[in-house]
Amino acid sequence: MKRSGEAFWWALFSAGGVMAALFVPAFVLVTGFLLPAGDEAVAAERTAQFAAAVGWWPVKLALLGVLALSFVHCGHRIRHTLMDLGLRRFSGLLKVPCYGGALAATIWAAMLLWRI
Amino acid sequence: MSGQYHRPHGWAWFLERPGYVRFMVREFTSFFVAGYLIVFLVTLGRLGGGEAAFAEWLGAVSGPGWMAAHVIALVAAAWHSITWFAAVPQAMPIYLGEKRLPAPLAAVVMGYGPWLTVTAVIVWWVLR
Amino acid sequence: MAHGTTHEHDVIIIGGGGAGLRASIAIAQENPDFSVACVSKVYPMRSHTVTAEGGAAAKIKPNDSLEDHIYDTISGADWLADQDAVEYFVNEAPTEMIQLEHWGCPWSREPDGSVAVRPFGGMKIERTWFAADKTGFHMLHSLFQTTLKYGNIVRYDEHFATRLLIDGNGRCRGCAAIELRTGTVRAILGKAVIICTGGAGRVFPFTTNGSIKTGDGMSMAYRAGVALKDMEFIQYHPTGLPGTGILITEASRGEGGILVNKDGYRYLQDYELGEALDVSDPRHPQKRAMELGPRDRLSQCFIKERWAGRTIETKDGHVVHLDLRHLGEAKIDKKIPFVRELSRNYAGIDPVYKPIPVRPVVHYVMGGIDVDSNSATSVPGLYAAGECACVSINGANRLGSNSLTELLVFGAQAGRHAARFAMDNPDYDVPDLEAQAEDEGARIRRAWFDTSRKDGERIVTLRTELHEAMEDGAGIYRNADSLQAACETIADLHERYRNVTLDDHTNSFNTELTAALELGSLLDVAEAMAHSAVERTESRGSHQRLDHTERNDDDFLAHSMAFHQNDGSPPRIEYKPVTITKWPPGARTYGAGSGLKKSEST
Amino acid sequence: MTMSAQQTMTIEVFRYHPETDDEPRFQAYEVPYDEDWVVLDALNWIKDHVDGSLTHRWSCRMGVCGSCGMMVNGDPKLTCAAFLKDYYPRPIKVEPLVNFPVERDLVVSLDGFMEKLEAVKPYIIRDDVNDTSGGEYLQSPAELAQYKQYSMCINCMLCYAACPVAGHEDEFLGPAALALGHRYNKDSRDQGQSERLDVMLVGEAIWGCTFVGECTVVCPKHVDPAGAIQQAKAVGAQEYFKRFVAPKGAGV
Repeated sequence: MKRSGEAFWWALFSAGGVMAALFVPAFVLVTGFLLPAGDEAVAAERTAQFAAAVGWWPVKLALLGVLALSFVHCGHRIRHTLMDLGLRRFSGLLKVPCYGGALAATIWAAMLLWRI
Repeated sequence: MSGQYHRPHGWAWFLERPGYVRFMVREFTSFFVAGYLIVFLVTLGRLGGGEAAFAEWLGAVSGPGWMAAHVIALVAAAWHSITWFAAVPQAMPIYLGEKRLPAPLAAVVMGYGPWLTVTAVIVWWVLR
Repeated sequence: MAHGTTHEHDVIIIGGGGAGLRASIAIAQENPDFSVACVSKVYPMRSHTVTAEGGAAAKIKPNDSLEDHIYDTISGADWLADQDAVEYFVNEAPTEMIQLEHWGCPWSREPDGSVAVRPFGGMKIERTWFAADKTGFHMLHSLFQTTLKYGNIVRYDEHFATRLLIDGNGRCRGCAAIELRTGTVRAILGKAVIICTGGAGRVFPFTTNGSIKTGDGMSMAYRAGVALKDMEFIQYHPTGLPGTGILITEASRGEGGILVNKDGYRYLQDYELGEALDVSDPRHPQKRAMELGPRDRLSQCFIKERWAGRTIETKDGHVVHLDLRHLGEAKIDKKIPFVRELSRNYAGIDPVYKPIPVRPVVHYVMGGIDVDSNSATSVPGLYAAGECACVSINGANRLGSNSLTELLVFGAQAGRHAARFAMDNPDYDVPDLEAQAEDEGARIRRAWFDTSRKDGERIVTLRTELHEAMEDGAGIYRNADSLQAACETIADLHERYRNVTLDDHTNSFNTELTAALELGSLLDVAEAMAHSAVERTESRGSHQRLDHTERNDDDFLAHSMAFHQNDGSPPRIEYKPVTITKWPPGARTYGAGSGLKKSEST
Repeated sequence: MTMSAQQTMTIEVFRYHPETDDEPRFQAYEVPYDEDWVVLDALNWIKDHVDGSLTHRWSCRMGVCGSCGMMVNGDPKLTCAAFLKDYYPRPIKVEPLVNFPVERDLVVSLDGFMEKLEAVKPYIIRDDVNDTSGGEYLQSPAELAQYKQYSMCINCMLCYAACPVAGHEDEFLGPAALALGHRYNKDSRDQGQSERLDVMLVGEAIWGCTFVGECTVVCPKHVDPAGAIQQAKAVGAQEYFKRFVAPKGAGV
């Protein structure tokens, strides 16, 4: 039997797990709480700050990497959770929405970052 | 005469042990993290759409519904981080000679420490 | 019992412990065309080798010598060991141990990467290889996992062998065995047979031995006409946990643990075992002295302390204390972690903070199936190795950490010789052997599945009475009366054994049936033990007679040989001279400066 | 002490006989309560004194032979290490290990496990393994420490009973077998990693594991199979990407 290609997805899953663990809580804090909070002046100042940061191309690239890996991480984990929940028979089929979704989200993210 | 007995597997196996429930909770963080990241993409999109679009978006986000959603996202994301880094010493043992770095210490060095630092730096950057 | 299909191989090994597995590999390796059957009543990794803790002896370090290992073994055996066999054993030991190292055994190591050794009781120099304090476990699993490499080793797991099959020319050609899953009696045939079924500690109530150690192989050989040799020599290990009999390894004393009585006094110094050096003295623990005296002596000292009223009374009987506290937590966790785990779980004692209560416990049967140094029995084609066999290298008292090495050396030896026999004697008559196996199935069915028989006795009743008889009659100290009483009880139990009835008359996994068959083995072995002990009117090693307290080399520098009598009468006991080559019998002294080679002989 | 004065407790035992039963049932026994007793002692007492047909495996009764694993109140346990006093006075329910076919009563089939164990090639692989002439292979204490923990497995199979993947996915080699495969991969004396990975990295053999982690929780010998499996996956991933850096056939 041939070694499975799962190693590839697992590696991305792991890297994505690290990325999501390191960054996502901070992202939630920023976009969910810090930016919307406060009066207009504060919000404007923080928005400018945020826009400046995200607009800088090294940050864009890094952000794209974090997002791409995190999406694969989620896709992989969702796929395996669904398998553990009884969809084991469809393990191959599940790759399409799970990894395909991660790929689509990554392309979307690239387009959005490009526009900033 | 019926030979070996095979016990049936219930679909609700994940309720059978507390550890399984914890496992499922951990795995389900990925649904919330994925959901949040889509919202994050929307946020980036609005940012790309100009100041007015972004301000409007922020206005919407500060509403109670979105606020609640972000609280849930924060809890899920933090739980992902906590469980992920707790497992790192198992998956990546560090040996100093014949001694293995104790798991709690390894988790702090390789996980919780960097995580809290990254979070603090990002928050500081926005707040400063 | 349904009659099963016949299975044919080249060599049949009964028993899947250390010796059986080593023999399997020896054959599989040297005769790749041979098919080796390993028949075992449990899965190999459940075999009792798994519980051995402290280590296995072999000369490996430059400060040690083969000569010293030989001398320690022979003097430890109180000169009842055959010296040619001991020499062979000691010479082969290093190679066998290195081989096992190559097969993956995780030996504890020195900083330079060489294997580490520790001292054991009765040794002039430290030579015990160890894998922390789970040496037997690691050895067994390394051997078992290595057998998985060989496609020509066919395992018959959970097959309970009940009878040896002997062809018309008197050669052993296989066994009848119950496949536990189905209850089918199978004929497993081969050109030679090796018995590696381990010891029989379960003859006694208080033992380190697991439930499987019921002497089945000894009994099978005994009933096939092979003598059981030196069966009166039963080793009590001085440090078992009260209640359960779980072993606290001798390595705990090798690492510096001390034994104290109820006054906190190191009582061994009162029994010619040397000087009680302070535990902080760099010379502690001294080899061949005090706590590193031989097992028989230490167990006897316990009884004398008990007679003197200086032991500690607990609800599980009298104990003394094994004190490890001065070793410190780090050393205990590194060198003897299993001791800590066992003490905590089964005695509720953490040896880092409290001394462990211990008492002598039946541990090892020095005697066994009579074999020569080629591991061959008197029945052509039948070999034996391991605790079930008596070569003899263990004599009247086995040196701690020789038994694991013995499994390897004589397991391999038996394998090679059985394979040679198989090559030289290839032909046998299948239908005749099949008929014997069929017969055996019918015998078992008649004896145990007769549902018309009601209100017989329970297995446990007889087993308990056997235990009492052996403990009272054939314990650490015996005399003519106690042993005679044991012989009579055993004879009576043999009678009543026919009257035992089972609750379970079904085929699949009938462990009540196997327990009944095991009880039969125990009775056979106990009979040989008690009768051999009555006849040996001297004290030597582990056989201590209160009515004959001295060693008597004139009459008893000889192996006892118990032969089974088919008419139900007591075994016939004969004697075979001990082979003495270079080490004439001497005084067995321990303590400082003891064991100084041949010069000390009386 | 008379039986009536003796404290007792109830043991409910899973009973199934392949010759007569289609479905299992539970049978309750009153056993004497002794605070030193383990569940195995109670089972042995029942077999000796009450019902000789009760069927279970055991041997060493000191937690190292791995025979007596059963479900005790739903938890996979070595019954020789599960003390009655930790349950008394509530009843104890004893069942065979889950995720295994039941042969009879508390006895499960090891066939699948043995095949999986054999599959991972749990032995030293190198050319000179049977040549002892050069003395022992050197291995530093630090090298020993790399795999020692994973060599402690007693094959009691509690980890399979705790693993939902082992229960649902036949291809999955399972915690103990994978940990042992990893144990040999990490052994400095071994040269067989590639052969083993050819088995471990196939299909769901290792990838079925979703790191539930309960194998490690129930392991009586602290082997941490869950950790071993994640490490083995990481090795597998490294090897996967190495192929692109140094493709096969591109030199040694």
